[in-house]
Amino acid sequence: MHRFANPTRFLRISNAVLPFAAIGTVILVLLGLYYGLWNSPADYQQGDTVRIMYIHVPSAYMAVMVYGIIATCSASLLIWKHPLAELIARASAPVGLAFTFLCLATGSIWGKPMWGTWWVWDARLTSVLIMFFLYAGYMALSNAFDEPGRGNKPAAILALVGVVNLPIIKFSVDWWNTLHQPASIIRLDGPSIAAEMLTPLFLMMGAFTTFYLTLLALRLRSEIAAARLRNAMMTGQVEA
Amino acid sequence: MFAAFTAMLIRDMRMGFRQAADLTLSLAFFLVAASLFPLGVGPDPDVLATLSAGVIWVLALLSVMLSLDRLFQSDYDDGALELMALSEAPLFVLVLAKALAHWLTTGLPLVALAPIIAVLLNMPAEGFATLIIGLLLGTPTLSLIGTIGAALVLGARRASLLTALLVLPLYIPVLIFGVTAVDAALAGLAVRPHLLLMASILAAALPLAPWAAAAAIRAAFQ
Amino acid sequence: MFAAFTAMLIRDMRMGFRQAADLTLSLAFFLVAASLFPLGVGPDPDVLATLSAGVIWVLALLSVMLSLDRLFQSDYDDGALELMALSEAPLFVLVLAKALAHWLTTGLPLVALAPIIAVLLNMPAEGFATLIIGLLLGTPTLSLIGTIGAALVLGARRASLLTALLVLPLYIPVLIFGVTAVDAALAGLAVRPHLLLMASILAAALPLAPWAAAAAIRAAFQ
Amino acid sequence: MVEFSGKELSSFRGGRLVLRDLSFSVRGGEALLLTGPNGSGKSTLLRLMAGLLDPLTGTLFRDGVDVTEDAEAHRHSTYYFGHAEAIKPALTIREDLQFWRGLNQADTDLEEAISALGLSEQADLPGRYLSAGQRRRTALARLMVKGADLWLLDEPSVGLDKASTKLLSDLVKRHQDSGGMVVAATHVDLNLANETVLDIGQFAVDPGEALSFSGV
Amino acid sequence: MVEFSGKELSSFRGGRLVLRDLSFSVRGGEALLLTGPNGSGKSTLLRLMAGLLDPLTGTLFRDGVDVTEDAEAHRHSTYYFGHAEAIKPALTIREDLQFWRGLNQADTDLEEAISALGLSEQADLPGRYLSAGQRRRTALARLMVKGADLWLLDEPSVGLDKASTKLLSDLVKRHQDSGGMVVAATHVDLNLANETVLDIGQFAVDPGEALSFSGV
Ligand code: HEM
Ligand SMILES: Nc1ncnc2c1ncn2[C@@H]1O[C@H](COP(=O)(O)OP(=O)(O)OP(=O)(O)O)[C@@H](O)[C@H]1O
Ligand SMILES: Nc1ncnc2c1ncn2[C@@H]1O[C@H](COP(=O)(O)OP(=O)(O)OP(=O)(O)O)[C@@H](O)[C@H]1O
Ligand SMILES: [Mg+2]
Ligand SMILES: [Mg+2]
Repeated sequence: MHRFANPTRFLRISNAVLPFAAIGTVILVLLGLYYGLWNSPADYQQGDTVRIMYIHVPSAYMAVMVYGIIATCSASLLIWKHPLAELIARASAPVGLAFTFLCLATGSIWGKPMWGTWWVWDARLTSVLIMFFLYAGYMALSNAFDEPGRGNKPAAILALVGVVNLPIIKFSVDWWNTLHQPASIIRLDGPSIAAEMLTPLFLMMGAFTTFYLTLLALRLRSEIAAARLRNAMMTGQVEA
Repeated sequence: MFAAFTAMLIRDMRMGFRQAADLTLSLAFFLVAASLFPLGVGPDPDVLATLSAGVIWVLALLSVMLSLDRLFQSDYDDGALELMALSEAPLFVLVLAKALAHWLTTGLPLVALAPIIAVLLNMPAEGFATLIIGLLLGTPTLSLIGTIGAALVLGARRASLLTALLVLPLYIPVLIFGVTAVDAALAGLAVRPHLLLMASILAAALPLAPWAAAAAIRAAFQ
Repeated sequence: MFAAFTAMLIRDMRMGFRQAADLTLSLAFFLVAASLFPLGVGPDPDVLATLSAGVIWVLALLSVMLSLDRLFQSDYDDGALELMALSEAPLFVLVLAKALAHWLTTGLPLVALAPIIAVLLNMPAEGFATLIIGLLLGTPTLSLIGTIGAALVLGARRASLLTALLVLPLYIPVLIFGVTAVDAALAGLAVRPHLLLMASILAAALPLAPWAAAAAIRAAFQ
Repeated sequence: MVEFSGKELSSFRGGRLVLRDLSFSVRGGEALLLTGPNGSGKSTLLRLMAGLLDPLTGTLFRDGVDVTEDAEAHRHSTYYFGHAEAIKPALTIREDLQFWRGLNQADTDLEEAISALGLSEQADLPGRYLSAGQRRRTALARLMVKGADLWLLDEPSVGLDKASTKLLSDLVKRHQDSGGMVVAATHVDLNLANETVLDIGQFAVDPGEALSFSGV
Repeated sequence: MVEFSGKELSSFRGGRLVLRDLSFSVRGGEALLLTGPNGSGKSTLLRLMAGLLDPLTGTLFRDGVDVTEDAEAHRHSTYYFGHAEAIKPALTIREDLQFWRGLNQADTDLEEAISALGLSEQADLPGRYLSAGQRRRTALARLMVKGADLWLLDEPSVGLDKASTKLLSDLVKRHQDSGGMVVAATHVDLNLANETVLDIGQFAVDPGEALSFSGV
């Protein structure tokens, strides 16, 4: 009856992770800001606006990654009915939505000086916008039912449908000639960015990741508490 | 299997035509909404021309979306959907048939109306062919993707709004390629790549959408 | 009488909005639908500005039509409408309450969100006031006229369908005045005439629409 | 002494004549049972009585006066309980009853009505979660939140368990004792007090013959 | 000899436990009657059996094998007759039956099914014009256009007149004689052949107790 698999072990793990993640976030952010704002050159053509990159790129990566996590969890929920998958997915959604928004915001702030406009409807930007709507739809759908767990399956299906969007986001810059930067970090022939820029970039990426882990652990606590309560009552009844 | 498909198709078409209310409403929306834009933009024909493709496509999207709840809702309410899920025919096939019926009663009429609107928004004649072909390739995709949205919201609060929220983002690629194709035609550029992209989206939606919709329907009985 | 009115209002509102979260749903819906237009016609700010009024009024029409069928149909199908017609309260009053509930759940959210959308479509600030007032005057009319159409299709006989379609053109003047009013404001012309016209349409619809709808409902039971 | 009666009623439905020259009469405290095979016209007659349908020919009288003269008054003092239960998936039983009470400007005690029909546990469940019988009982509870002296019940006992059926007949009895009138269509025995049976079958136009009308 | 059985079934609905540790078994030719007060869980159990609901715990077996192993096959050989009749206002009875026959790839003679349920006169009436019993009978006629060896009937006799009720029990008898299995929920006596009664009431979680959940 692993639908009621008591997630204590998982909870213990996440509780163990929590402090490290939290502290790690603080340290990495401080380091990242230091390198990003002081200890890195201004771009030879972009000037200081390039520093937006240290927020923009990590948030973009996180937005994409978190969606990937949600999709994976959704799959395992539909196939193996794994209870934790459902919890993780639901806990991740708002965080992912926030990262996507951050990516869009920083992006358009950066776009103003670079492209002379807040927004262009090119493939990269549009596909990210779609992801933003998908996040929103996912959350709306999973809360749209009167019955507690009823929204999980539909939401999971939606998340899987939305996966087709990920490759578009990732490769849009290569498939279509867009205003947007082509991949300059994850490349077969190695990064094409000045090393001094890479350091803060990676620091910030680390910071964002640990930040996500922190939020996840916190949210899971409450989610699991609620689920536990429900399960305890149900199983209690079943055995009674 | 094929028998089931045709049975489903015939039945939905029959019902569509007999209680044509919502069917015609979505078409009426298309016309009424389109007639608003010449006003807003003012008489300048060139401005209108540049907009026409976009306006037509957006309105097509919206009016298809207007008729989505017709897909499963009533069958869900009166228990027919349960019986379908329990029938010999795979739900997948039935969803496909429903999508086809929906397209024949919604998408196709839109394609037929499009030229009228195009003239209304004085789109240059070079664009027509591409517009029509684009709609012919695009609207079936809209119906297919629509089945997912319509199935996901069964039993939900404010279903119609939710459907829109879920479906419209997924419609965006169709919209973009449809419009760019027409613009390319107007600019005298090659349209085949755009149309091929739309065709491939349709090809992808054909198996995926019914599968997802069927899964969603089963979930709705819980 | 008034008790019945409020009872009806509360009940329909309850069914419309089960909780506050549903308002954010409306927001999301309007944002998605609105963002389709720039996707379609391109990001050019000037173009969008010229379209903005039309777009917002199309959204108004859309949101009204999205929920119209739900206005009477479900109550008709499950027998609630009969009981209402047999209740102590005059049907006229109940229709009025339903129309108000419909407006509060569809029209009003749009009015509240219109400024945001207007900004996104960078409509010049001079247009805002007129847009809002226009929506405040126009969307109730749309809901009221909608009741007639929704009531006429209940019988689902051919004739009633046609008459229901005849209702749709009644929307057009409201929409046209709504759009032209904003354009006038942007062009720095007088807007009062347009708004007065809209107000008078509303004044006319307020008594007529519920009366017609009530008659249509009684006919639907035959 | 109140009375509700009808003379030479005929009804034309779905392109065919359903009832022909039917007359009836109920007095305060009496119950009129409509019986007859499926499709014989019981529901049709009840809808005529409720004023939802206009008869093709014939008239309905309240205490001798044509009801069409004051349709309002007739509606106010009539409760029609049809095949459809009008349960809203989204509304809880309590919300539903509140609504109908408001609509009928009655001031009945809801809790009383709810407990009278044994719905106390479900009172706050949305209609979506109700079982067939619970839906039916909710519809019956509405009888109590509208003070009407004429009850028109269309197969009221359908879907009810034994306890609730008993409960129903008690309800009806109480209504009769307080001088109310009842007309009920049924296929099963409802064992009400001083009931007179009216077999619709004899007024029904047998479909074979009726089909010839459908050309009309 | 076919058999359909379930072990320790429990079901969780609307935020509360409805059935607990229920087991049953039907053999070919047998009929299992589900009785119990409203809201005790009869329909829920039937929906579990049909595979429309997943049980919270427990398993269903066909001839000893878990039905979830071949859900398709189970569905194909099961007919579920619920509270909802799935009658379309716009479709005539004949069109409706044609549709369901096509869906189930059966090749039954429609006219036979139609006349067997005494619907010959209404066969070409749109569903909108059907009386309660006629709707019910149309739904029953679908039994005959799907060849299933397990029938799940939820209060099948509701709304039927005496003749049709008789007709129903004949239908069921014929099905049983040909080795079919029947599970029927009912509040009235259906007098079927070799029937065993299963009182759901005893497995139902009494709402008072159950309500404590709905908070979750
Ligand atoms: C709203 C507008 C924008 C959006 C939605 C957006 C979105 C994204 C996304 C999703 C990524 C990560 C792609 C991946 O995961 O590989 C990314 C990366 C990046 N973006 Fe943006 N972006 C926007 C504007 C800009 C602007 C204006 C610039 C600078 C001119 C910019 C420069 C970059 C760079 C340098 C990267 C890293 C490229 C890589 O190494 O993959 N972005 N952006
Ligand atoms: N809305 C309608 N429009 C047209 N004809 C109808 C309508 N409803 C019923 N009929 C026809 O009128 C006849 C009588 O229907 P009615 O519902 O009164 O029968 P009934 O006695 O209530 O049967 P049951 O016992 O099945 O409820 C039926 O033959 C039916 O075909
Ligand atoms: N769709 C649903 N969602 C949640 N709970 C439900 C649902 N349907 C029924 N219930 C609850 O489950 C319980 C059992 O319902 P069920 O319909 O099985 O009862 P039943 O035995 O069929 O009663 P009846 O004789 O009235 O049909 C009821 O108390 C009801 O509140
Ligand atoms: Mg009847
Ligand atoms: Mg039941």
